[in-house]
Amino acid sequence: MKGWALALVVVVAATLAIGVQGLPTHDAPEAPIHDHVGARYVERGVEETGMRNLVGAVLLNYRGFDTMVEVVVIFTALAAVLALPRAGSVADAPEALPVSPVVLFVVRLLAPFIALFAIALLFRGHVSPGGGFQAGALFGALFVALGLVLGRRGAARLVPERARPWLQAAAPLTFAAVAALGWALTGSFLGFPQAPELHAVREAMALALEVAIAVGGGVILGSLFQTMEA
Amino acid sequence: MAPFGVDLDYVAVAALFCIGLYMLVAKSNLLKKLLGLNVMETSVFAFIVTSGMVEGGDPPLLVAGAQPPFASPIPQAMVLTGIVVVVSVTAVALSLIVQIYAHYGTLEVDELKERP
Amino acid sequence: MSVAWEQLLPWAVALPFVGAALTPVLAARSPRWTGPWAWGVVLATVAVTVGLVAHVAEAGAFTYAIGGWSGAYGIELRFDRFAAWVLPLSLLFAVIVPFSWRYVVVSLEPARWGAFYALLLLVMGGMIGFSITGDLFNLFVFMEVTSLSSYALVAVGGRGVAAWAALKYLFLGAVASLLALLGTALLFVLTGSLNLADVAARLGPDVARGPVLIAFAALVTSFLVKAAVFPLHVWLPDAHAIAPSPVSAVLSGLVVKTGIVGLVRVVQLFHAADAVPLAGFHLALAWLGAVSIVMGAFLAIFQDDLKLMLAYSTISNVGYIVLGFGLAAPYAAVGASVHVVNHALIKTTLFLAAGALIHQTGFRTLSDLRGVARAMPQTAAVMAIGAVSIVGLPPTAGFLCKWYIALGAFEADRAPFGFALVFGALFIFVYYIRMVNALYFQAPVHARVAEATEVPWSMRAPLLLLAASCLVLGLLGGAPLAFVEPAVAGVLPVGGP
Amino acid sequence: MTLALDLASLLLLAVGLAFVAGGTLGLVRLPDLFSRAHATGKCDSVGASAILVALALQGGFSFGDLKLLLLVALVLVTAPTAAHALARSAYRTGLEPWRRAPAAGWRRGAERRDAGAP
Amino acid sequence: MTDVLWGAAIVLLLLAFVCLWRADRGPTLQDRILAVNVVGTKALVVLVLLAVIAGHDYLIDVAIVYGLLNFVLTLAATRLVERGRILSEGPR
Amino acid sequence: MSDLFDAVMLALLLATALAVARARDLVAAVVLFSMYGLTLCLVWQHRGAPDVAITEAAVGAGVTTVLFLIAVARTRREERR
Amino acid sequence: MGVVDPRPLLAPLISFACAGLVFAAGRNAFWRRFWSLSAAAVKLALVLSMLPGTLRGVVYTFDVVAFTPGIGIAFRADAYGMFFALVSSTLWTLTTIYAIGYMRGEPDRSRFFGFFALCVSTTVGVAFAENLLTFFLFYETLTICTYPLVVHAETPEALRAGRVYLTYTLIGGGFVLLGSVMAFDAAGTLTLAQPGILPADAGGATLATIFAALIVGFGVKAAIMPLHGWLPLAMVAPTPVSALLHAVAVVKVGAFGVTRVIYNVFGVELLQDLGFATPLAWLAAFTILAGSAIALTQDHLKRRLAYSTISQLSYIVLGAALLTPFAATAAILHVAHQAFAKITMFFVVGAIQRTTGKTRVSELAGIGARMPWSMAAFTIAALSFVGVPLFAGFVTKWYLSLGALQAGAGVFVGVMLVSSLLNAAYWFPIVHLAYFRRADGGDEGVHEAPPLLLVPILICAAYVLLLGLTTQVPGMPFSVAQVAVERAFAVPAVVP
Repeated sequence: MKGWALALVVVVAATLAIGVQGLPTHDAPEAPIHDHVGARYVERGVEETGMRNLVGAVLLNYRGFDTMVEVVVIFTALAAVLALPRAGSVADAPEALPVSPVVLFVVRLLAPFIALFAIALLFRGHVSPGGGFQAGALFGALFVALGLVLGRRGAARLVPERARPWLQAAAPLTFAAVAALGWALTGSFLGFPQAPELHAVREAMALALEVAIAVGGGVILGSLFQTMEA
Repeated sequence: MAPFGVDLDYVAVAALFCIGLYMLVAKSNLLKKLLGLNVMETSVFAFIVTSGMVEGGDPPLLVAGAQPPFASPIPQAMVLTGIVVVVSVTAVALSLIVQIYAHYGTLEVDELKERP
Repeated sequence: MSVAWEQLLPWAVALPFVGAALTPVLAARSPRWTGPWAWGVVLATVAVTVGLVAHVAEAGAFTYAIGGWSGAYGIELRFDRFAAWVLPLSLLFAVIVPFSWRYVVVSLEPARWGAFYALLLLVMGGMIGFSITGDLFNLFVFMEVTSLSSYALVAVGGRGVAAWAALKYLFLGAVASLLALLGTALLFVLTGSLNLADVAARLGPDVARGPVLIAFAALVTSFLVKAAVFPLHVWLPDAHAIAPSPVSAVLSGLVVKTGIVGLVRVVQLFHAADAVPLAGFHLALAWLGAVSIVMGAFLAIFQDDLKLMLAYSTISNVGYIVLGFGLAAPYAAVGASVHVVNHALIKTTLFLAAGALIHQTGFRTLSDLRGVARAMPQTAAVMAIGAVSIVGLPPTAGFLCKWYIALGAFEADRAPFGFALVFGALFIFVYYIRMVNALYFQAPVHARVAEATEVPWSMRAPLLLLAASCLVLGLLGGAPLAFVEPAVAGVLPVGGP
Repeated sequence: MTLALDLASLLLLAVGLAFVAGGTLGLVRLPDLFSRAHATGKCDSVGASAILVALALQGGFSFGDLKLLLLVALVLVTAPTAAHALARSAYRTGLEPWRRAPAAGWRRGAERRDAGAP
Repeated sequence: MTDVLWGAAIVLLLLAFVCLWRADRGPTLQDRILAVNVVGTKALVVLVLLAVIAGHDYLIDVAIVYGLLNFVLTLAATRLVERGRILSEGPR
Repeated sequence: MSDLFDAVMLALLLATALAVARARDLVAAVVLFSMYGLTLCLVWQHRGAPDVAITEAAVGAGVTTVLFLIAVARTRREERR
Repeated sequence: MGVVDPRPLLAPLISFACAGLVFAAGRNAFWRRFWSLSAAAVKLALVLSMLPGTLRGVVYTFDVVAFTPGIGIAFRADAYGMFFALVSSTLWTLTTIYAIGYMRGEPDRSRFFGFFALCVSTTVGVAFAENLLTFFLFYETLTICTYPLVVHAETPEALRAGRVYLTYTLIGGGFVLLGSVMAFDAAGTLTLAQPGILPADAGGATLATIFAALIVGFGVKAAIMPLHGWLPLAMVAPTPVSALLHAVAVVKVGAFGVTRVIYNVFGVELLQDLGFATPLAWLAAFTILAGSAIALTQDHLKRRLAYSTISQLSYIVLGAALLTPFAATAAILHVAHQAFAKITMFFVVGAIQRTTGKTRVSELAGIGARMPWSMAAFTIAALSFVGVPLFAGFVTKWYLSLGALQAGAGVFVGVMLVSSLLNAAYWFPIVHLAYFRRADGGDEGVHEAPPLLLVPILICAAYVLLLGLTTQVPGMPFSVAQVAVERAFAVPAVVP
């Protein structure tokens, strides 16, 4: 088996090495990456989308459809994990080793800070790096940290049982709502209004998406940890 | 950065791709294979972001003090989406692996092939 | 009124996704209504696609800029006659979902109903999105949605064994998607844009040859794996045989076709850009198709498990489609495009019928299912009609496509492929006759088979509807053929490679 | 005034690097986990904070300094805790701390380690 | 001045190599986790160095996230090694 | 100087990837993978992509590693020693 | 001139619908019989209603659907199509009556009658096919519908016969598909309306392949040696099935196909230049003689009939292959003559088997006394086959010989004579045994065939006589053949 693998890797390496020869170096400003679509986003990005963080602008505005499908992908992952049969409850090892008090104290100290920082990342997403996914992932990490402290059932209580399916579906639903709103306002699906007087609406729509992605992503990640661990 | 005719970054990316591929194909443990898959996928993302980078350029954030040339925002948006895709696929793969272990009691491919 | 339909294009994708997102919410509240809810969402999507297809039939291919950013500056959806396959796709879902109600109630715990139907809707949405998008990266992401939900759907039924088959499918599928992403990235580096039309326009002769070839090879290999063409088909048999029957119908009939749609999009892209020697590629594709036909049929002959046999025959029928496109002749392309749809119809009929038989008798292999026709006449009749149509005998849907592909073979004066195609079909006939003989003309071995009762109406109605459409499409197959004709010019270099 | 600040930050930077190097050396050379955790926990947190403070002293931007100080606090809290948690879990799961063999004289680290230290 | 910072960053990376050696060789699991944690703090400092060199102070957020994650990961890994489960049963 | 830094960083990345490949024991592989993920965050930062760096750290390394750890907990129990 | 008229489409369509209703009738005997009979009657009525028009030279066409330019499903009731439809619909009515009597008490009758009706409706479809695609569509449907009838008994040898039957016919189908596809590629159209659509400059090799593919494809069903293997095996099916399918429907569709290829796909002039027809003629001649010779050796009654069919069919192929007007007339006529004579014999054999259980020639001693009417019909049919004047068979052999002379190939007249002698050699012993030998006891309870079986036998025998005598009377099959020859083959009218 090992021989085959090496042979395959060598072949792939060779093709990549030969193939890569003609690639235009990325540094040159006139390289196609920088002068075509990228250049336009850089020049007119801020005024067209109202976001200084161009990556956020591309993610939500120019290529918003990608992110909508992206959010559906992560929802699919959750639906997939939930659809699979339960793999039998794992015998719980005895609680011989409680979490050390020092760790408990530090985690309790840090937990609010993580939450706060995640929210900061979220709301400053259009000015500095950050945004929906990152905040969602931080909420996931927070869930794990709290899991150490509050225990599995404790952490589960963070997300109320009845609201859980709604929260899990928050991101795709919000996207559809914002898309419908955009359609109503600008006549095209997921269209953000350009008119100066509607800038506030545009910010609100973008923020709604960011929050939805963060909350949706965070809850989905939490549920994933929960389902996998159970 | 092309000391000997070929971008060092692209060579590193190709090397990473090959390491990941080797792990996916050669390792007999399913978890190791999955790690290999993740390494492969991140290597492609490395290629995408590197292709959008400008030597010494600022990140695409037009705040005060940022001056051109900027790194292109599109590859970064692609990679952001890609990373989330990779995580989703890994989550599903891991839950499948847990199922397989619960049924077969092993994660080694050769042992799996013997059992029905 | 016609303008309104154009606006609905993104909703053809958004509807199933929103429906899928809401399914778990509904399932938590009242599990019993999850099935009908999923069906409702599917029917709504059918309505939208009907409007879209009517519009494209009347006004030809049209594009829709998402968010108002047209051309390469945003994501553009493109609905051409080839993408019109989303209508039969949704119609088939409208038949498969009610069929799976019974299966879900019997074999899944209520907690998982919501997730199962959500996955079905996601697969549908993913495929529709995949077929109508005009953006390379968007293509990749939609393919991920489709594949991810397919991996899970394979593993929903069984225990560890199904998970192992699903994992094999996942590994190969993930590598294929990665190759597609690599191809997209290379094309992006070379042209600076992700829009299919724009990339084709900018892939001029001055672009470096090496990376273009690698991008082309990566994209083509990726879609060949997804379409399960012969050398890259290893993941398909186990996955489709172990999956529950409604899921195997979806996988074998529809998900495999996304690979073909992807292949066509790539050929369209590189054909417009003529940056790659397409002649050699078309011949190679034709050879691949021919080999798939023979090997798929050959492997199927030795299978006793009913669903495994049907899975192998999928490989062989995909071979037909790939051969059709490989011949690069207008008639062959028309035949192949229509065969995409009617193999989906036929394979769904066969898998659902097989599912009904297995569901009632509990046996999976042909030797156990002997003589089931007496106990379940209608399901066996559907099975027989399915068998006849997959071999491509006249009164059924399969015949006309094979006729056109054979014609294409001679039109592109590649006679040997014509012969291979016609007598390849006879290969397929061997194992389908074995099936019909087993069901009809052999005495039942097990008591449970002899006294099996007919399936309830929620399963029988879809079966009879499918069998009828197999026959009707055969006789009045004109509509799809005539519909696809103008689109073919765009797909392939007209008049030979 | 700026010269003094630059000199101070350079000095701090060097001190910080020295501490970090010391921690790494400890990680490599020390015989068992507990001593390593002990070394890195201390040296790294001090070294890292020193470097961070050095950077804060650099140019005059103020808002960034706040973040840097926040980061220093973060490092000072997390690094030792991590080391503690690791050492505790190792001890509680039965890892024997290394003891010097009473009679044996000083031997080069490698032989002693192979001789039986975990 | 930036050359000094680059130098510091490179030194830190080389130290990280050494830690990687320990992570690879480390007899016990906890050694590996420790080595990874140590590399984490070094990388955090390098991140800050890069931020200072580039001159944008929003880049420090990356370092903060990095620090938090590194800590949580180390705790989770320790928990797993210790008790075979990550999310504990909770206080009695 | 920045090119040298780039070279060393990439070398570290490759070395970590090799370490993950070489790792005999599963938890070690997963832990090393988390180090690989975090080093990658460094790479993104140097490439002028802070957004991606944060995501890679949080999602790529954070979530993926925890998922792997949970999976290891559920399967290779005796791998703990 | 073409008249657009839905009747050519309605004929097959209605009988398909009735076949569906027969299936739906299920266990209910009355409805099953009612729908079978009504299907036959409706079809016969429709075909007859078009007869006067055809005699005046009117051609009824109806285009159902056109897929892409030049390819589609369309119907065209020209004279030759009408002739064949007439024969098959009359016989279908008679056989249904016979089958109702014969199948009393057999299991799975609804399946039997359903597929029975399906098969015969496809023969009408074949008769009225306007182009090769429609022709091929019904040609293959026929294969599928006959398979369940062949394996009706569900015994192991029935299954084996079914498998052999399917292998032959589907491979044949494959060849027809290839031939028609290549023909379209060369000609650009598939229509069977003109006397020959293939361009002469289409390259010798392609034309040869097309000819070979189509002739082999149709030859399988026309049971030309060496493609005849399946026919004797298929005798295992119940007698009405063997009677209708293997004496009339299935084999005639093959022969009909061969003639369509020769006269409408290639055309007489092209074939004369290319010279492909002569080898076919020799092959047909060989089949005639070999078929008759093997028939001599067969003791099993049904096998003897099978081999006799194989040789008789080649008369039609020979007639077509000679490419002369007389031979063409003979070929068309023989479709009817052979059908009526052979079906009479099958009915009689069925009746004998049903009443006395005897299936071997040697056991037929003294049967004439017991079943006088049946044996009389059998004798009439035998005389017709031998070619005794005043009987149908003679007319065919007479025109065939004239055609052979016209084509300057006298040797085939010799073949006619030898085959007549051979026919006599294997039919007359049966007649002799039946009438001039005492039954050596053991068959007291035997009596004449029940009315349901006897009536169709007598009607067929009467037809055989009628065909023989009324060559000149207008409105009879002979005149339809005349029109067919003039219209379909654009050959100067034949003055007898």
